[in-house]
Amino acid sequence: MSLSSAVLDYLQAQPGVTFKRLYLQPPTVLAVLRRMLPHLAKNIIMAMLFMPEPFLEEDLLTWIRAEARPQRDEAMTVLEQLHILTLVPEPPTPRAYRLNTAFASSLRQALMGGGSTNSFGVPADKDAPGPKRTVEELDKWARKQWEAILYYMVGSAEREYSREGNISSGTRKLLEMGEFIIMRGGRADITKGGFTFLLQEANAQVWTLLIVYLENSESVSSIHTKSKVIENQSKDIEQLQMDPVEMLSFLFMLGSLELGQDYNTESLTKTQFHMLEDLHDFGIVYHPPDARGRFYPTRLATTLTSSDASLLSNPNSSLSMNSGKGSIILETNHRIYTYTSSPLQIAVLALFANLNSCYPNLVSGKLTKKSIQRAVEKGITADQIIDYLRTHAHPQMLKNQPVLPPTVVDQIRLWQIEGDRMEATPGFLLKQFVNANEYRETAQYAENLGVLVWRNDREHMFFVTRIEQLQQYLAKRKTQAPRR
Amino acid sequence: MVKAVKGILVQCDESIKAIIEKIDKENGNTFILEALDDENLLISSGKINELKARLKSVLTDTVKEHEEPESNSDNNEMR
Amino acid sequence: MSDSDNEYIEDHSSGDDHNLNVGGSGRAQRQKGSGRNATSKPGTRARWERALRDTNNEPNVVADDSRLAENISRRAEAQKRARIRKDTKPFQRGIIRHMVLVLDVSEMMLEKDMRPNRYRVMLRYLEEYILEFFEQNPISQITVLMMYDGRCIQLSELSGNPNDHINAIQKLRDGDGKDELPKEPKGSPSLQNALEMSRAMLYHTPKHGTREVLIILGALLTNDPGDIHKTIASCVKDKLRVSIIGIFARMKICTEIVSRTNGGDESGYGVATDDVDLRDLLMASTSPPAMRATEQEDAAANLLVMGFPSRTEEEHPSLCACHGELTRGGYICPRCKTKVCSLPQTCPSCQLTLILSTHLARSYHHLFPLRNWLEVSWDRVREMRTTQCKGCLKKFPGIPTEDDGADKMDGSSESSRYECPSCHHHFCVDCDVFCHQTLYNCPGCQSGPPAQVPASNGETTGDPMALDGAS
Amino acid sequence: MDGVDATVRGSVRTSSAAPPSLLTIILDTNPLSWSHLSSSLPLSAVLKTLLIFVNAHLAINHANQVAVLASHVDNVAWLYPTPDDGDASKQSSQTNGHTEVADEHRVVSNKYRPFLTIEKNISKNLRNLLTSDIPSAEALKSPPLLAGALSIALAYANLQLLKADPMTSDSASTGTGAVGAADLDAHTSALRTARSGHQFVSRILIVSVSQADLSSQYIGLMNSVFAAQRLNIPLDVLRIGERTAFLQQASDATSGVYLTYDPPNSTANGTNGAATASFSSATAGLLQTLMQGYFSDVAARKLLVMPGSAEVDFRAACFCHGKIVDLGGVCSVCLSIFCLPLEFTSCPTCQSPLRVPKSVTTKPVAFARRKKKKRKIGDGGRDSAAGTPVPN
Repeated sequence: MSLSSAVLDYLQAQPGVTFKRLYLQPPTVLAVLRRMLPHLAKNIIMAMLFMPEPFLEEDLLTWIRAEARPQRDEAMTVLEQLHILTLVPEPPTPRAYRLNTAFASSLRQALMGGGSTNSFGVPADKDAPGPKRTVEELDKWARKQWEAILYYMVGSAEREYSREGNISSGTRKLLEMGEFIIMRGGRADITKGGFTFLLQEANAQVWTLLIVYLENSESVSSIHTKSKVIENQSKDIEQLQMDPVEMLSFLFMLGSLELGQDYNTESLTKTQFHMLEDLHDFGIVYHPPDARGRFYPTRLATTLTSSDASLLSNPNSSLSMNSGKGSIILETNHRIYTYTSSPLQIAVLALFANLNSCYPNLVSGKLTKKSIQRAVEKGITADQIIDYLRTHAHPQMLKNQPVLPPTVVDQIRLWQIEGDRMEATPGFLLKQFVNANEYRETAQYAENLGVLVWRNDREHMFFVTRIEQLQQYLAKRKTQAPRR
Repeated sequence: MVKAVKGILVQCDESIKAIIEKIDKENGNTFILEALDDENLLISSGKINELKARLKSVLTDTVKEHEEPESNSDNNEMR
Repeated sequence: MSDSDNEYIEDHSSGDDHNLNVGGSGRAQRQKGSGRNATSKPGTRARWERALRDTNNEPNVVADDSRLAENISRRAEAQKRARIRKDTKPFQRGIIRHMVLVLDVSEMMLEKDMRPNRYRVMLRYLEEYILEFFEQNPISQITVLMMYDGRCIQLSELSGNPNDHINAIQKLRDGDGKDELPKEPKGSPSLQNALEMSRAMLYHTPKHGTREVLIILGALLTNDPGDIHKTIASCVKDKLRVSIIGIFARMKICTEIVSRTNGGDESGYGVATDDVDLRDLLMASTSPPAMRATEQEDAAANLLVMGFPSRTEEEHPSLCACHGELTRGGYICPRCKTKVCSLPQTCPSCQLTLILSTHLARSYHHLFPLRNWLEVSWDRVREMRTTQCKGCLKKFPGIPTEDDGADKMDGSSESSRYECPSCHHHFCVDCDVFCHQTLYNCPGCQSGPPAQVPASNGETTGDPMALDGAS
Repeated sequence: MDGVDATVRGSVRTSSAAPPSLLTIILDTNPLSWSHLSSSLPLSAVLKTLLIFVNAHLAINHANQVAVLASHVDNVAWLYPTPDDGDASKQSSQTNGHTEVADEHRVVSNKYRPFLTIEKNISKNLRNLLTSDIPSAEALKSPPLLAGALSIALAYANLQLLKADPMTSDSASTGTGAVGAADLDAHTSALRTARSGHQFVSRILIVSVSQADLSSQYIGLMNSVFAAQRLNIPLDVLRIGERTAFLQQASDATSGVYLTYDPPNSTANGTNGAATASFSSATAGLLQTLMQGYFSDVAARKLLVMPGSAEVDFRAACFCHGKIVDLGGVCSVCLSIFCLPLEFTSCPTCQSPLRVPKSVTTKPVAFARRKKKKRKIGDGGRDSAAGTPVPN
């Protein structure tokens, strides 16, 4: 979940104009549809896509079952936040929903074909010079580059794995800016965010890094060029303004490209061409040094817009970054066995487990109170550990329901909260409601949104994690109130 | 008019709440914005880490934990 | 309708007594189809002995590692197929069944050799059994009795509604709040009482249906008030067919009951050695039993008149004739236009049996079973040149360049292909299992003419189906 | 310490992560039926619409899959995925595909590649199918091989289901004795699919146009329906033209969607939105029907009110004439359904002599009087020849 919500958060923070421009590109629309929307929202969009008239709110409400109210609210909220759906509240006619026109026409274009936007990438000429790269080569490249980044981060925690030098200074700066590492006296130290990052799935990691990249696009570009200046001796890139819309469109386009096919760089804008270098460093694309006019998307790129479920169910499509993905066996006696020889995965495991023996293809260890609390002190949460164990569970473990032994899961949580006798949730307290009705309905709305943490019905106050939608809701309430 | 207060909701049991209140009192009432009920407090946003650290030190001082041998008594101790 | 469904070509030499496997361990044939040919005296060998023999006779050959994976997958295939290899001769079967289910609720059921104990295990499987029974026999009826403390007590009335029986069993398990039902098994069972009561229950059932008794017996004794042999004789007279599922050991009297009420056939007496076995034995009895020649004469086919009502919806609620409740929709009896709210049932007004045609259709696969598919040799593959499964398009392994003399494994095909004897299409093992256990259709027979041996020159046109021979 | 809650550990993913889903489309390709429709709704337009529908299905989830089957006049053909032609032609098609890609350089850059591949495959295979053999006029009148197409579609769906479920595929490879084998039991397979419902879902859409009645395939069809029910696969039916009782029963039994679509005359009102201007109104209507009525998969259907009417025609076909009956005789041995009055003395299916209740064959006066009373309850004037089947 963390990944799509990361992208979602980023997108939601964008102004409406950005959306308008983003939605002009069919691949972007396709990616947004596929990656960021709840299942119900996808169905709503498809039902409305070829509807000649706006969808009456009343019809929409009858179409969705009453029991599915929470899902409906979730879907509608996301759709409105991404500016895909707008309510048309013309007073004489009944209220109706309308799809964003740019979104709709791009999606129709994506489904039906046509147009001449070259938005799905222009394949390079077959006769272009230079050797072709096979899928295996690309996989190798992607893995090498990406693991270098991970090694760098793990290495900063565990000295013996330290392998600096493999990654470019731009990437290093980026990691620092994303607060995954902190430079202390020339030494990189991994942060809490860094641990979170490490324990994510590969696809989530890529997105997390890319979001940081997008957020810091201006500064990144300058940093990167500074490091490049020496090599390229070109000054004009320095003035380049990275346009986030173009960057996003490019990323989404990468997600719709075909693995093993080389694409022409001619149709790319300046920003996008420039991004190619950075993405090359991450291992997301391969830009052959001997053929600058072409690039290959790697598996990291082509799976950008696939969801976690698909990666799980289709092992061929996912690039298993840690060569021993799906190799952990956890027993009820807290012993842990992992079939792996990857130093990276061993290093990650060592973050929270007490490893005691290592064989050519197997490490074994134990989760102990000490090891877990050590991890907690570093800023790793119990949930992250549990998630990591679950996503990397051995196929034999997947047969169990639940996958991990519940006793161990509970114990990990207990160990975490042991030192920590309180639970802190940042957010907002809402109080002083005008009347009981207002309180009740607003609280109900917050609960449906899933932001409600605590409520006190007697005192008429409640606590929420996020407030933006509630503000809108309250504002809407106020305008509607006189009419009622 | 509805009022929204930005802060951090702290959910804990009553004994911990008492300790937090004590810490708050000793530090010039800078932590707690509002005591919501017996198990919930609203803490001002920037103070949570400091509060956690102080709470921990109070707890380690007061609660004597019984040492366990690391090897084979992993989960019995906590229950 | 295609030929594999309704025609049967006699291809066994063993003749008509084919399904009556005489001998002790009863359902060995069903359990281990492969063991049937191998053992010299199939039934008499006890299960544990057989297992011992199997391990002893296994020659200690140093395996070629390269073929290990292949052998494992071959073995998996054989295991899958072992479960479907049942007789596909279309016997006349008793589709309309009247079944008395007798449970042992004696103190022997408290034995803990199954976890948590035999009684709980039995109750757990029974719910599943009842659902499956009505799934397979939608127009049949069940009543549940229990043998408790020497007595025989009725738990549910003879009815065709699975929920009645499941509720009764749940009550038995959880208690009904009152003290009418025992909480724990107690005393000893009485087979005589159970048989007498079953006889009474089935006395009024029509002749065209079967009269069956299924006893689950955990105890190794029966505590009877009178001469059980007399009861057996009257059961035979009333044409009851008794099957018994014992737990862990056989009893002479049970063999006698089963054998006499089933015309000398003892295969209805099965003994479960563990809980999986118990479940298998229970589930085996959900298939309708084959009719015997003698019964057939008596139970000449009756023509039953049935109504196939359509579902309607009304704007205003009206009373249904069956429960007297207000409903907005229901089924209208085609003869008298009475509205009922669920099917199947008898029209409360004109007594017509109302049923969905789909209920009848559920039983068709018992009557028109799908013939077993044959293992395909490499020679046959060279002839047909099939490359993928007709059903699911799974790729078959290619033809080996030379005969590598792979070990033959009983029950699986060396080429991983299975051929339907009617349409000659080739299928993978998953489709084989699926078609015989769930679908009961042959996708090949249903979808066009049978496969032909492709033209020998090997030139194919652009037609993608050409090699499948379907065009 | 009460932060640990048993409910937390069960929830692996949030609800928004929908399971991958397989959409199988069975297209009735009887040329005769389509030629009747050619003025209002030609096959090519329907195909185009279906392709958009397929693309939309693929668009919403990276892992979604599609299979398309044609139930043709005398065979069932795969439209997608394309079956192998054996080694020689497979190679040629591969190289073929490559050159084509190079040729259609410009098209490729404007269309998502997976969409393009599927579209090409489907139209190529359909073209091959329609041009390869011209069936006889008699064959054209025969019903489409729906039972066969359904059987194949279910076999395919079953395989995908097995693939998606790590538990079964694993137990198959290790083969762990009795317990593993017990898992493969038919009943547990049904339970298993119910349980693994959140991992992979599947549905089948039947686009039916032919008028010919399906009663000759009754058993095959019904077996397929029950198999679909067990696998938890809804059978959606889009009927173009008149209603058919069996398809409606099929979709009702599997809780699928059954809708009839009547193509409006091509001269009808021009309600086309701007987007669908290139379509005739018939296709636009069809597209909207597909997108709203049939788009949701099993996961989404739990949240939506699906279209369909509660009125279902449950009448059966008699085995003797293929007539649709609502009141019929049933052989107690083989459950064959016959229309009344009966024309034979022994069951034509199982050859057992049929003992017909007297009330069916003759009209006893005494019974008739009693009947009269009952008629007051019903609406009266119906055929009173059929008597009550009194058991014993």
